[in-house]
Amino acid sequence: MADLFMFLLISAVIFTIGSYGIITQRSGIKILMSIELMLNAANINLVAFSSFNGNASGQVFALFSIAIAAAEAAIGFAILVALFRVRDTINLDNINILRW
Amino acid sequence: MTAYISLMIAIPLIGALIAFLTKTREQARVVALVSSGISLLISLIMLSRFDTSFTGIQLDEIHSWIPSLGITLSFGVDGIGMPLVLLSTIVIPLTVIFAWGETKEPNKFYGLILLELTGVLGVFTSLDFFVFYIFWEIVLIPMYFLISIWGGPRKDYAAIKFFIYTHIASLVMLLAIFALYFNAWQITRTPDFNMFHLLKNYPLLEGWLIPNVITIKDAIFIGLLFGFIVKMPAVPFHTWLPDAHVEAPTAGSVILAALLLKMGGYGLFRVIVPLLPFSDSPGKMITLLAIIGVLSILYGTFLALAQRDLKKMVAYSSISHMGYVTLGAAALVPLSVSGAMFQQFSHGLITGVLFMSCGVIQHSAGTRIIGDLGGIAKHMPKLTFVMLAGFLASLGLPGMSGFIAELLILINSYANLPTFVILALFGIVFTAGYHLWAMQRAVFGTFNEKLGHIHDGADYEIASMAVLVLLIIFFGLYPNPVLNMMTATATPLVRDAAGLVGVIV
Amino acid sequence: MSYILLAPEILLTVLALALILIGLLVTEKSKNMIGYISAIGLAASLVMILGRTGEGSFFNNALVIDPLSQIFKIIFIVVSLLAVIASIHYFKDNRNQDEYYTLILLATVGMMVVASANDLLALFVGFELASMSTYVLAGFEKKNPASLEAALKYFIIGSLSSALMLFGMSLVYGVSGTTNIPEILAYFKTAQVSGIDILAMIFLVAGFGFKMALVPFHMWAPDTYEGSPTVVSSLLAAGSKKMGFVAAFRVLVLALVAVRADIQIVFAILAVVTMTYGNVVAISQKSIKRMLAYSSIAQAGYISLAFVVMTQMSIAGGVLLALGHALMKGGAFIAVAVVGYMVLSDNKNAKNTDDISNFAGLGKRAPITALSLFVFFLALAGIPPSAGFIGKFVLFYSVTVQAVSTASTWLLVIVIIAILNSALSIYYYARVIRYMYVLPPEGEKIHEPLPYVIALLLAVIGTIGIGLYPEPVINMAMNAASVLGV
Amino acid sequence: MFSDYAALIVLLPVIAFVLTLFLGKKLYSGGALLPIAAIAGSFIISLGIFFEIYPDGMVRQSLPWFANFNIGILIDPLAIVMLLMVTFVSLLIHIYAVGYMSHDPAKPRYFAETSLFTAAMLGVVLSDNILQFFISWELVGLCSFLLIGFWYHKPSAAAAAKKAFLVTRVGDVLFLAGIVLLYVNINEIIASGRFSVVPGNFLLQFSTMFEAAKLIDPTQLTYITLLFFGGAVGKSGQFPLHGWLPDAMEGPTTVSALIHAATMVTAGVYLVARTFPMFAATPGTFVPGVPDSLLVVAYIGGFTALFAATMGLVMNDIKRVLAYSTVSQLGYMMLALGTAGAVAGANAVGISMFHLIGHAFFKALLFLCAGSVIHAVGTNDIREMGGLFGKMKITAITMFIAALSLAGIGIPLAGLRLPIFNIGTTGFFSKDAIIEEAYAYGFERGDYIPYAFAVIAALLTSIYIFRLWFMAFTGKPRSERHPHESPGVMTRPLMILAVFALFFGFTQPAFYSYVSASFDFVMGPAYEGGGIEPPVIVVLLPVIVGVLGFLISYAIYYKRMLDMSKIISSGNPLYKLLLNRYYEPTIGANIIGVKLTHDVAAQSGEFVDRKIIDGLVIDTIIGKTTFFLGEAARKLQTGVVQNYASVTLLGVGLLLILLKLGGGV
Repeated sequence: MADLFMFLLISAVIFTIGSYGIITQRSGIKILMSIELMLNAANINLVAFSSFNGNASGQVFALFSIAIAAAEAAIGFAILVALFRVRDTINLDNINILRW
Repeated sequence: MTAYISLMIAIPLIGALIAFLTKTREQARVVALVSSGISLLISLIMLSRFDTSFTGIQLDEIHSWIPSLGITLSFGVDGIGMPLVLLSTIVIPLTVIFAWGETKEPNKFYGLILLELTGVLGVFTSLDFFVFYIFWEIVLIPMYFLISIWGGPRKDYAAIKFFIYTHIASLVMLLAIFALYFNAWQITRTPDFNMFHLLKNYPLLEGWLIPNVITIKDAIFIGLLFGFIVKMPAVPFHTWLPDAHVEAPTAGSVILAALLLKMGGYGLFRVIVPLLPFSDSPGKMITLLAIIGVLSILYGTFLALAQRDLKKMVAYSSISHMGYVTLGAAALVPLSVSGAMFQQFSHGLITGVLFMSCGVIQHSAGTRIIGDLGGIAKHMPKLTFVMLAGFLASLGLPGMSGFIAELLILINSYANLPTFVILALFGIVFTAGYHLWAMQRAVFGTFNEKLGHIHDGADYEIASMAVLVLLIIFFGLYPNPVLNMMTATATPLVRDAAGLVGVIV
Repeated sequence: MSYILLAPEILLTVLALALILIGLLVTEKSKNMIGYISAIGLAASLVMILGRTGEGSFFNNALVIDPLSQIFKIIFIVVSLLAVIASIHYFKDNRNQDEYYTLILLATVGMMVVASANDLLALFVGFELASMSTYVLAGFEKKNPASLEAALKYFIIGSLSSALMLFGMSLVYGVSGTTNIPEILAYFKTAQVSGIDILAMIFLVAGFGFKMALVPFHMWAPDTYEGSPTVVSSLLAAGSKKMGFVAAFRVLVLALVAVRADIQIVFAILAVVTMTYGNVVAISQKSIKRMLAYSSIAQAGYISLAFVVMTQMSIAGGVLLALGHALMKGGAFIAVAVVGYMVLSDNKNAKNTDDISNFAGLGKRAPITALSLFVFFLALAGIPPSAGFIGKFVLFYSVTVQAVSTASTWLLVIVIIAILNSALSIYYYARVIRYMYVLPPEGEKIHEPLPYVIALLLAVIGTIGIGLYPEPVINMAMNAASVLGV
Repeated sequence: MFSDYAALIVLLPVIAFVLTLFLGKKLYSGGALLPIAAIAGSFIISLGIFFEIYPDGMVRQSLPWFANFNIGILIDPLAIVMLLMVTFVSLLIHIYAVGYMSHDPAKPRYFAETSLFTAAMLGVVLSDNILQFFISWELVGLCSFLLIGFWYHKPSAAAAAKKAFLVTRVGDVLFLAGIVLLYVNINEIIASGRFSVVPGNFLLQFSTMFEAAKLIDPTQLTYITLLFFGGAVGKSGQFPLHGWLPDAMEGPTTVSALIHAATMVTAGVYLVARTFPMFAATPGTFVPGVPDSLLVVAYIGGFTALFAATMGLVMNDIKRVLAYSTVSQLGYMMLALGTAGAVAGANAVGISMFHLIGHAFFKALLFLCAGSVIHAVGTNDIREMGGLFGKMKITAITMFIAALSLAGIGIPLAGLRLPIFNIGTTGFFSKDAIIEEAYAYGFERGDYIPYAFAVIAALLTSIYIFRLWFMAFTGKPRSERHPHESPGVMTRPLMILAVFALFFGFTQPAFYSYVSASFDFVMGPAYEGGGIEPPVIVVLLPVIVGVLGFLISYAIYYKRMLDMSKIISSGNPLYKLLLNRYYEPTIGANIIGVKLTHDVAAQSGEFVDRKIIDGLVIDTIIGKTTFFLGEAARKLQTGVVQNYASVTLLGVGLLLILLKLGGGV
């Protein structure tokens, strides 16, 4: 029971770090990393709950989400690269031609 | 089962589509005239088939549409609808003739006019609340275009104001209709949008909408009322009208004043009067109606007196005249109600002449500002003749249809609403005042040379006005053809209301 | 259980993969045919779905075929079909067409999976499949900074929300011990409500809210819709948005059960804020695509009224409005695409082609487009007879009824705000209509490309058709709503 | 058989109106012959009917109209005498107009409108119900509007026409209110079962009204009758609604003649006479035994008689003088109805109607003479006339006869207990009777004020009318024009009228008994006379003041014994007051009409409408605010993706808080 709580605590911490990163960071790469953090926080939850609930679906879920996260990251980097080609920057503060 | 009505509604619609596709002005206006003429023909046939002594719905037809919601395409006419159908089919062809010389995008112009005809006919004949609402909304669109394409300098403001203002009103009305529908459904457990069934179940409603503030019945009543009086329009929800009229082209103004405003009055008789006795506080509601009516009469009159623009003056006179309709309806006496219905009919004819006159003057003299005109009678004798006739009719001269209506309303409302009738009488002098004052300054007196060379109205313009004038006089001398059917319908309409009086009397 | 029921999904998946291979085999020139192929494929699967009778569940009850999934799948396929047909001209002679159509098809499949997801896992997978395909589609014009920026924003906010959603799902799984939605529902029916549940629900709401573009999860929408290729915008606004709704319908029912009535308040506030914000901001937009974006935010507000009063009628209304909105908004974006084509054919390197000034005299320059846009706008404004009107009609009806029968003032206030909003929306629609029909044209009459015309006419027929004969769709929607058993 | 064609009396002129209006241009002298023929026809029919029904018959025809109203014809003694007078005088005026209007290009319009005017008046006279009466009454008003504004290109004419219509309209509204009140009351007593309309009769028929009047609540009846009288005040130019009548001189003189003699103004008196039983039925709360309504009628009439006469003294426009004289004479008729009504019952009707008809003759004559003078001299200002006697004898003599009649010169032999009948002009017979009734009233009720009014007015009358005659026809010419006698078509009518102005008076006794019998069926037979033998002085006084007036004018304006110009030029306030007509136009038109109604009421309404309802509420509060919000909310969309992310996460937080507030765990 206690260790479940520990896991949840950890995941919560990681999740918070991730969201903090998203809000504060300026570089696209760092943002992507923060998002990964948040996803993995969720994965920790899933695995922890899975063992707590004593059924495997949580872990299956985690596997899926890890795979998906990977794909997501790939797409993210692809977009960033393409953007870098045309704008020579991935600093998100400058990427605001679309607004209002 | 007859199919006159659906035919009468369908033909202008088809005509409109054809008109939109036509290339030349010739084709467009001929199509418009023919198709509206056919509707007129049909409505005359209906009139001949119409049994005046029968109080209920006649010539009715019903086609299934959306069973799951209990919506049917059901049409029919009675003493409330028939005269207005007649009015529509009379006014539209005349408007087409009057606008015979339209040169700007004629195919669209005539097409939109025909669409208006479809819309108003639908409103005046639908017996299904859903269908009624659809036509009620459809009417807005052609008018929006008539104003915003052929309109004056501030047309955008006027058009959008007209659209949004009346649209909000109809949405509020829609909410009330929802409540009625739900109520009927709870009782019968069968979905049914039939107007009369919904109204029939209204008395069975109960409970508070907002506890100790307003009951459901009253809320529904006020919701419906709001939808209608904005259309009429009644003070203080009238300000869209002057703007719309000032900017709209003449044909637009004629249709707006002669037909669209009547939709509000129609709703009053079709929906409000039957519900009134059963609302939780009929006294308050009657008083409310009466106040709105008299306020519109007097306020409209004084505002008309203040106007410099002839057309704007006429617009306010419409508000004042529609006030009589509200007053007559509020009195809940058979003859006052039928008088109010007759007021709708006659105002439709009269206001047509007035707006057409404004149009001719605008077109010929290039201005409608009363102060800039003057003495145009010298150069426009024909116009002066019909215009004077129209103005006299509008100020309620005996022998013209307006007088019959106002007399019936005043003389029969007094028993229930003495105070208000006295106030209304007070307005009559000023009504005469602004009409004559405008005539004196704009038409009579010495000719204002600054106007340069001005010519009389074209023959087709004068002709269509003359026809209206003749009708005004005819119905002023012999109102029975329409008045009888109105009275026949009005009598059972107010039977439940016997003995009701306002809070202030 | 016969997998034949899944034939449409399977067909599209196979087709999607096949297209890539075809793309490798054929020459640059003949890549244009790929568009037609995928169109035919979509049409075929649409036919299958319409012809599909019977219900069933698959993969350990992870996917179900029921009326709710049916109607939403129809929506998704129709939208993709429209988008594809329009794209045939929009992406003509683009050397990456094969990937483009593959992505569209995959996105469609993803949405369809979400529509019939009966398990959080399936839901998540479908969600991500659709999202990721659309991230790429949004940035498909990879030389165009706007398009890329749109994609980036979409991606960042999107993956953030999927993170939130996943976290929420993990919590739900944690407390209920299962990922199967009916079982979760069963658990919540009995269990005591805990803070975790609420947290979970909020995360889920945030996750779906992102797709639905509810305030405050809407921020990405205007930028993305504006920046992306117009046909893609139509897919996003009309299609993937609805994915959020179907997910919400499936899952948030239990949110309702879980935390009882409180969630209603939340949705009430979300709905009101969303519709008002959308309409008010739309008024002052110069870019029509952006205006449409805000208007679809407003529409999302209306639709989410369905969650406020969780009655069968209200959900049916929500579904109807979603269906209508798919047609109207998809069509509207396509019309904008035509305008863009028109402007570019006037002047090769014209910037922001969707500026309202380009719509001047459209009635003369591109009559069919203008007329269709006119229809879509009136429908969006809820003027009868149109799909938009039917949707709003049923939706507002359900709310009013709830307000009256439970004498709840706040519901009445909400529905009044809603009607005021829909009246307000007329203002900015009418503004464009005025440009199209009142103002004089600034160029020659153009020849409207056939694919666009077909797409537009399909949308118009759908919009008006539903307005004129709503009987079947209303029944469909009622059945769909009945599935949720509220 | 004539009575079967009674409807034609009205219809003929109406038909003539339509034909003349549309075909006039092509016909001789603008189609003048059509209306003349038509009115002649009406006259003949009326005459025929008169001989059919005399002495005690009447014609009643009636058809249902709309709702519960009817249209119908009622020809009783009261109506038939009016019919004869109207058709006859109007006929003469039309003939005269052929000459008078010969130079006017718009002749067709003129004759069409006068024809309609006559028709409307005949409609008033023939009506058998108050509604039809009112409708015709309104049409009379319309025609007066059209005819006064006949020369519409003259701003003054257009203004006068408007004023005439509006001022009478005030009266009409009161009248209408009276009808409303009557209708309601009758319905009420019907509802309460105390009264029911005789089968075949209709709700607003006079016969029904009179029967109902006996049952209606007396105070209500007073209101009703007073409202009716309000209408009469408007139409008959009684104080305070007299202002339009002098201005109505803007129309052609023939029109003035029609308005003042045959049609229009007499309608008011006729209304009171027609509904006399109702007036008589009102309770007497102020002076015992005097019905309140009649008291009001008497006082208003008496005061108007005097009030108008004072203004007649100083007017320089020949037609204005006559106009005020009309107002004053109408005052006499009202006075007669009031006072005699109080003491002699229905005889009042006879007395008043006799003066009305006599007045119609000599006033028509006066106007036509004036017209002939204006025709010749080309001005209305009597200061520019003078010395016309030699040049236009017929006009001068006939006008002098009319003046005598107006001044009521005669020898009351019978009044002096001599076994001979009185000798004198028509005016003498009719006016003396009125003054004597006023005295009788004073004698019986101890209230001599009306009598005083009457006598003083008589003096002034004689002064101003002879002033007019002397200034116009005697002395040396004060303008260098070369006037000539008018053509025969104009002078013949003058002569005919002159005959009537002189000798019509001798029909007095027969007339009284005949006309007064009109209401026997309601009020029972009226008892004879004033009930008292007035002392000799009373009998003589009217004649004495008449002669006195003549002498004064003779002295001042013929012998020039004292120079009027001094008094005038010295600008004394009294003169100013009179010349400015007691500032009635200023008060009426400027202050009430323009200042109060337009500038204050209407403009403030305009302000409320445009600035508050529209400007403030709709445009500013609703419109502007929305736009402002839009712009503001728009700026939230910064375009920086972190902010978006922050907002999203913020949203999550907010939802949490909301749910806590929402009462969750």
